[in-house]
Amino acid sequence: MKIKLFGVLKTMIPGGRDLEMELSEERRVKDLVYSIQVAYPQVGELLEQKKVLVSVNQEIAHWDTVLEESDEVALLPPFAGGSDEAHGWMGGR
Amino acid sequence: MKIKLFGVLKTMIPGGRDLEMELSEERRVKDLVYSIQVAYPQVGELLEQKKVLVSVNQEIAHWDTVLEESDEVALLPPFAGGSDEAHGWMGGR
Amino acid sequence: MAVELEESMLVRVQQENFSIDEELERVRSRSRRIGGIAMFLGTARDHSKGREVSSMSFDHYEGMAQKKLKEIRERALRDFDIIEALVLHRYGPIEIGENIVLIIVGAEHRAAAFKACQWCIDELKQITPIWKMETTPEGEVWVEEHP
Amino acid sequence: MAVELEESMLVRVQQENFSIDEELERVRSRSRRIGGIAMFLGTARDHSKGREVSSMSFDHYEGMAQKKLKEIRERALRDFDIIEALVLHRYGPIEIGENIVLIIVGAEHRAAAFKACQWCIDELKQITPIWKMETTPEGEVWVEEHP
Repeated sequence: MKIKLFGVLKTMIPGGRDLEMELSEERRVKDLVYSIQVAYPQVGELLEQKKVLVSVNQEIAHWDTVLEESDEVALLPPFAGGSDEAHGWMGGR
Repeated sequence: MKIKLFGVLKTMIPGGRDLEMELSEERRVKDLVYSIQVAYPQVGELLEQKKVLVSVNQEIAHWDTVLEESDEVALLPPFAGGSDEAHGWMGGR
Repeated sequence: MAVELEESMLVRVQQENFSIDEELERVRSRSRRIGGIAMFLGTARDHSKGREVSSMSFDHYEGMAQKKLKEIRERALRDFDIIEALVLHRYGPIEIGENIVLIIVGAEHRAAAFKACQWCIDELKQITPIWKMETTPEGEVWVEEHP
Repeated sequence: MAVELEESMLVRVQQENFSIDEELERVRSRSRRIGGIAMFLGTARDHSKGREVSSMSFDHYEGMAQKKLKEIRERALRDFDIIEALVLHRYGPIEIGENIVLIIVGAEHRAAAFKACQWCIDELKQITPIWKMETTPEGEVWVEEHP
């Protein structure tokens, strides 16, 4: 299953724009998160801390959301639209 | 002494833009107001109710402000700059 | 001299219409520290308190009106954490839909810009000697602000 | 069809710069009842949290970003006493001083216009999948909003 990456995550995962993950038997978001934790511990940590959220079909997902092969899944670092009052984020805070 | 008129006052006093008043011995704003009350009772009423204010040299004056011949004096109805939230005023409310 | 000229353009009472992009440029060109710009534009509505309005006209006290708008800009610059402010009001006849008044406030952050912008228009209505006459089906009516 | 097209212009994520006068026209042309228009324009500042910034670039989630901006407009129209709202955000590389984000809200009265405008930009920062990378003397830094 293809997982879209944005912002700082593109620089944290070798390869860039997308992440290819095998969808396990257990098809919930938390299972996907577990697989990511194994493969990319640094990203897994951010997911654990809810500093990176998972979206399914362009809506923020819960960890119990069930995934289908056809779902559009993405990992979203903290948003920073607009202009003012933002601060630097190295991905590790 | 010439007194500038604005807004609705231009239509309430025959003649239009300015009012010519004799400055009495007593040279305070309240004496001027008294003279206006005698000559134009309708405007005098509005001054009494503070619905019309007196300005001297482009600042709102107190009734005890002392007037000089050279002062710039004006009668100011309620302001209504901008666009929204205004309501009709017939000068008599 | 150039600075004074520039500043005089930031506070104006004029008959002509204005372009928001042009006025905005005056504010934003003052500093590269500006990150948030709050604006208020007042336009001529086609009705007022249930009455239809077909057109309107503004009377102003030449000299005192400019002086009060200048005071508003200076107090805004002093009392809020902002970088620049522009205050502009038209006078004379104005058609429905046209621009009447413009406030632009530039700040580093948006909260201060919004606060100052709203303060400026509230204060303008309180202290600026400008009067509005609306043409309605019942004739010409001078209006006043709500208390 | 024409109405849909018009509405799609009121919520956009685009790379190109925009003219405030043009965007304003889209809002004001919707109703002659509009008397107060509140706007917010976010521009690219030359520093951020004490760091110098020489340029910036925005990444966005195509599709979801548009969807969230659409939600913001619709909720603003539902929850505030306003007539129209426009929400626009740029992506890609942006030079210092350039426009980033624009909110325009038209209402009969200014209080509702200001409230809705401020709500829109606050909400945009909360829920819209857009990310900012700043180029600083220490290199490229991804930024996040204050909590």
